[in-house]
Amino acid sequence: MYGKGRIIPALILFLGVMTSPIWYNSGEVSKLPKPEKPKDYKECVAPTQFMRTSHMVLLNQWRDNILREDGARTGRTANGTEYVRSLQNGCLKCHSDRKKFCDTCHTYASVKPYCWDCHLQPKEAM
Amino acid sequence: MRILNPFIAVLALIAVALVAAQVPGGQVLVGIILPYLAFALFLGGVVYRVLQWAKSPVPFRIPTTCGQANSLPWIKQNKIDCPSTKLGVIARMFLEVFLFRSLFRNTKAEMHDGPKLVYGSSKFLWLFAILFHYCFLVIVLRHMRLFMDPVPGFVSALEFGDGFLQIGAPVFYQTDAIFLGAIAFLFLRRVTLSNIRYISLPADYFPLFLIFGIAFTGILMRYFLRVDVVAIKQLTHGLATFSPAITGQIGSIFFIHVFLICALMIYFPFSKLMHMAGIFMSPTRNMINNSRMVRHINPWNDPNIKPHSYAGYEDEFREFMKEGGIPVEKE
Amino acid sequence: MDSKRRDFLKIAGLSAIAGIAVPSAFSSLLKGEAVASEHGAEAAGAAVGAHGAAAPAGKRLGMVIDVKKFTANPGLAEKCVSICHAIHNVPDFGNKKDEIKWVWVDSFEHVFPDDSSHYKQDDALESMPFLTLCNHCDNPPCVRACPTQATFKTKDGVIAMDYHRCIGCRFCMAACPYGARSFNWRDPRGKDENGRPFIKEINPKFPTRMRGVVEKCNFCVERLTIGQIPACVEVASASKALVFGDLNDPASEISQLLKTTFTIQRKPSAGTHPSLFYII
Amino acid sequence: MAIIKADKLGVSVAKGPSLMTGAVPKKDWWDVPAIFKPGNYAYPAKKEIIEYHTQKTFPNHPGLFGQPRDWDPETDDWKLPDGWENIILNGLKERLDKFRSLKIFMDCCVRCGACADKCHFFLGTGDPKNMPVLRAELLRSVYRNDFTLGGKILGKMAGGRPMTFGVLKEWFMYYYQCTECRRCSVFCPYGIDTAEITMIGRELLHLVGVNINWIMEPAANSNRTGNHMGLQPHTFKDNIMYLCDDIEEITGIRVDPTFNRKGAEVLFITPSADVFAEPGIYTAMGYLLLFHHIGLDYTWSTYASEGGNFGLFTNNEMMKKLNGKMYAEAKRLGVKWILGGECGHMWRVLHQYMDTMNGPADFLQVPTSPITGTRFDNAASTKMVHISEFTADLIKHGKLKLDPKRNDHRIATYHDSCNPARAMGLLEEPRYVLKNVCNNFHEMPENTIRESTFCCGSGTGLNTDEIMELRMRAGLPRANAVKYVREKHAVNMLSCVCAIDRATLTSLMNYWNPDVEVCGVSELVGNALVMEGEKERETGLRFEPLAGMEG
Amino acid sequence: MLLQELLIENKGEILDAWVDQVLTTYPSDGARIFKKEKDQFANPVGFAVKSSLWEVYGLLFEKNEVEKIVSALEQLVRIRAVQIFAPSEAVSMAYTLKKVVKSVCRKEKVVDLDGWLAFEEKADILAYTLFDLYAASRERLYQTRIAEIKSGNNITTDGGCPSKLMEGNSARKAELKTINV
Repeated sequence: MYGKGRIIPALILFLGVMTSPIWYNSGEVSKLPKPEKPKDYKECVAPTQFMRTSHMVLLNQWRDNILREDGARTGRTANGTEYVRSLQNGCLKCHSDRKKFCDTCHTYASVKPYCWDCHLQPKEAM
Repeated sequence: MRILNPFIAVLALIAVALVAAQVPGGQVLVGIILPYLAFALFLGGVVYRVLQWAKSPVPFRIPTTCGQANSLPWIKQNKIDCPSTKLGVIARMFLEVFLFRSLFRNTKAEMHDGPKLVYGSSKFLWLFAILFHYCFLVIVLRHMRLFMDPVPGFVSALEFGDGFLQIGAPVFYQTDAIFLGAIAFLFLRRVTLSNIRYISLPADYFPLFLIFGIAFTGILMRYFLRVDVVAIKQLTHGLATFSPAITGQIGSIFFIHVFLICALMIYFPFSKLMHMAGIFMSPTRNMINNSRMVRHINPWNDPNIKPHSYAGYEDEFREFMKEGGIPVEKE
Repeated sequence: MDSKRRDFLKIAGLSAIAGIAVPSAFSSLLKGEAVASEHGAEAAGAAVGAHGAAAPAGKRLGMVIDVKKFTANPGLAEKCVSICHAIHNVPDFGNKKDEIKWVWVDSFEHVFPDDSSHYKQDDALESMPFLTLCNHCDNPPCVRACPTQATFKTKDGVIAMDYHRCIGCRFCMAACPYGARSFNWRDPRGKDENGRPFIKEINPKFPTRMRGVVEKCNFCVERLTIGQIPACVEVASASKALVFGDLNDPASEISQLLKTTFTIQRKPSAGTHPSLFYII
Repeated sequence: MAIIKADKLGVSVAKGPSLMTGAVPKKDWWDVPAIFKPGNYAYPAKKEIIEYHTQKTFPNHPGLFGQPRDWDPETDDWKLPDGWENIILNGLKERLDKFRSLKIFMDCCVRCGACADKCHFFLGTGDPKNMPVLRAELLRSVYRNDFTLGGKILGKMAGGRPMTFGVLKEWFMYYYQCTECRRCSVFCPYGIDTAEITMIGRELLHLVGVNINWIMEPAANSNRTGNHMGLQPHTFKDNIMYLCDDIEEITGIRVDPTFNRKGAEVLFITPSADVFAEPGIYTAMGYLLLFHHIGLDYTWSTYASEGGNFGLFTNNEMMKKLNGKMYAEAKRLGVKWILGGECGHMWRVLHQYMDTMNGPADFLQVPTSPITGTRFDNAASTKMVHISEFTADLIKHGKLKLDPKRNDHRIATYHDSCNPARAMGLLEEPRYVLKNVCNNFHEMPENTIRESTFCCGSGTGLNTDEIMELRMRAGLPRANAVKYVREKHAVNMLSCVCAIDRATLTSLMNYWNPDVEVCGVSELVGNALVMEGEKERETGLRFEPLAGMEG
Repeated sequence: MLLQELLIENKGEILDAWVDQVLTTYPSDGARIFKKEKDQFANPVGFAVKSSLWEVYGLLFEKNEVEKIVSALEQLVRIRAVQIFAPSEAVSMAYTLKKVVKSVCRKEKVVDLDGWLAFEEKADILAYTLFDLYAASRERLYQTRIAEIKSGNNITTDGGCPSKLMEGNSARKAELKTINV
């Protein structure tokens, strides 16, 4: 083998970079996020699995529907409970603690929503 | 056929993944066993190929000099394109690897009225090649959020920068669009330019289709079909911590995505994609142009090859030399 | 972080917009909006001085501002402003340059610069408090200027904004002839040098804005949908200084009032067809 | 003679090989056979020449040049040795183990096509297999088939091809339609150098006895007589003495060069074409005048009388063997350092191979100009200096008395010869010299000079007249660039620092730009040198009248 | 309709057919790509043919500047003279043009004897010019060859370049001169 002096370190560097997630985690299995569910309410506006994957789409739909298409401000769940189609005045009614609900998963998956740039949470101190 | 066959191959891969995601145990196979296997083959394959290259010596110092060499002190040397020091080579390699300097230099020959051949600068290949590669890099780095916990700052920063325009929810990444655009350009270029089409092989289309498939399924997964990111991170992070588990509901699209990535990783070391490592080892680029200053050693230099000896020469022509008044060794 | 994004967009605005504006203009063409606005322009040419000449179709919310009644009730105008700004979380940055205003009080020459010569003789005008706000024009130039359709006209004729979409290019501000739009140069949720928050008391039911977006009066659409009238109108209801209603409904109070009373509008020559009318 | 109907005219000719007319065929490239016709290939080496090489040049390296025989490329019987496919494959394996460059160049190409329109052969012929990527693919396909996992499993799907006679024919055609000029390598994102591939391709062809005479015979001559022209010592000397006579006639000065003189300070080696062939001889007159002017203590050698190295066009063994004479002679004569004349591929060998192959030259000293005292540290190890570096240094120090007006009848441009430009980095020195000896100098268009220079189209032993048409096609890009400056600046002199260029550009200009002449830079130096005690000059070194000096 | 009008009105059609047919003289494989190729570069030769023929057509039938056709054709013929063509094939463009114009005449039912005679005269000028240029190019090529030999560049042995001595194209047939080894 020729050029060992440069090739071997380069290969080690390559392997190191490629496997860096393994070293970074150093085998520690992190805890799964456990969002705190509202105690007083049993039912969300849509099934849990749908909310897990698509809540952001729903929020966007509400916004466009209400603002631009003059859609209804309220909706009904499968069981007929009325709810307000609004993040600030609807969702946060039940999920009143953003940190314990939203942020658990969002931090885990490193998704930074920009909702909170404008919208307010009940408990948030300015 | 050169285009169709690789296309069918990629479709077949997708079909296999789709089936595998449905059958019992298939998800474990595609989601856990295959990624480990593919990653091991990728790493092992790349290292193996590089070591194979390294087994051969670089017998001669053959840099391509693209500028004025180091010569008389008052002549301005092009220290990067014709480096005479290690530092120059590092600069040259840096520009080559990170900015695709040689492609940037690209010109296009055109026949103009006359007819006259003219040469204009042609930067499109460079532009799309660099967009393609950098988008690929950003996308790969962004995916680190699924493999690392807590997510490192640079990954978040990258994600933020990439979602700068804040279009849609989940936020739309510019790199996704640019990446698809660049792949499309590289593909269309191969198909529409007759001489490029002529030189292209199935091995050129296959990775393009494969990478397109990966990007496409990824975009589909993020923006349209939607999957449970937390469940996915549990699996991917599990992979990185050797404790993988498939618990949540993960859509088939994810398994197609993963399957194609595995295919790419396995294909990588055995294909032209090895240019990733090869670019560092190209002797015309990574050598110092100092062969007149420092002797370069060729390990297989054959000392038995000697020139036709002067003695033999003189023996043959001695009489002529003497007649011509040229000094000889033996009278 | 996000404010940096807006800053960037502010700088890169022109170039980015050039790309977006064309398709958005194109799509509005497709939807027939351009036809509507052309029609509006024609109507504007034909109907200068004739208020609300547009053909009645659907709802068109409007407001009559009786300046005399404000003169008669000193402090009323200021009340209107403060209630509006309080419920909409409008920040007070403490200086004129950065000022954010949805509703404000101004002098006659500022509100009616074209017409000042006609009324110059009437000294009383000088001291009258002219309450003014977004005109919610029937032919809104700001909507046409917006490259991202963040500003749009609702079915009821309200010129509304979707702050999510605003990229802070401020084309709408340039387009608005009434200065009814303000730009957040600073973070509305921030504090001044003395640690005083720009929004004194946050209304938790209404979102704030962020740095780098434009904002303006929304005719209290959030109140209208739950059956309330705009906050300012509610404040002035006792004195009937503000009359709010559907201009397209001949039976509405506002329509009746407009039929019987002489009103003027701001810059009618601009052809924007404001929905605000002043009784002087 | 039968009367031909008018519409038969123009289509009456048998279907020629499409590639040679510049067509892109619709068939896949591997389905288009190479067809040899008179004029599209150079003649194979004569049996005697190969016998000479196997018996005399390399008696201890059997098999290097295959079986000596007479054969005809146009037939389908090339009289290849039995099992020639294995000879090639074994040869390829050996070379893969010897050259990392080959392995990397085989593996890394992504067929991006950046090189496609960089090759003068492609631009001139339009033949797609002259795109560097396909030229390499001819070898690469065989490599993939037999040396890569993908090729072994997938075969044709992975772009592999078994080594067949058809492939061999393609190799012979296209590795002798590449002048190893390295222009493609400049633009390749991985620095893939087709020259390297062509060199390996030619080495492999040699193993089965496929070669061309125009390389093998000069190589034989170089080995035996010291120079490729086969000039024997006395002829070599006589020729130079004729040039001295001419110099005396023109300048009134008698220069007196020495030959094989021991104890000289400098050994001067230049391509032998400079001693024998037009217009190289004028360049040689330039050297003679220059050395006389500065009183250099130098000697010519009849034993190492060739700068050019036809081994570069053959194989590594031959290159080393022919090159070895330079150091051997320098050692025998006891000179301090070696000065090299104007030559292209000679300098590629001297710069990139000589020291590695035949060094270290520790019996020599770091070259120091005896006139200016400049130490040429850039040649500290090879101890060999380029005449342009040497002359530029003299001019810079004001050691030459020059009258550039004597070149006023020349409007010059400069052709960067491929090898000094792209394998050495010699770009500014000749330009500096030119600008000092010549009042009218104009550059050709930017993308055709310096590292982007276009080859003359006849390098690497392809300067033989049986392929004259091919050479004219290959030189078209260079001729076009000259045409441009000829029309724009009335350029009438194409200067260069390469012996092959001087020979072949002359023909190229003759065909495409008839009123442009070709010269070495040193000829213009010789013209401009004001010699001590000279008579009034009325003509240049070509006996051509000087502008404004007629009387 | 007069032929002259036809030549101008149907210029595009005629030229396309002409270029097409001239390129068809390239053996079948190549012609297809040439015709399709829009990119000026991808085939320099194909483009050279096209641009030259368009220019010539304009000079002959539109501007009546017959004297300029030499310069319009020079480079094209020079290229064709070093490609592998039989002489008749290399200069066949004038006849191809006649053929094309004839078929267009037939299609458009144009009968115009005077016009045809005038056209034919021009086409003949084209043919002569092509022939002259071709002959001149070949002559120049051979002069170049001779000059090269005279200059000494070809001499590789003391007996002159042996490859020169080879008759025909085969080394086997060559009369070989043994060099003294």
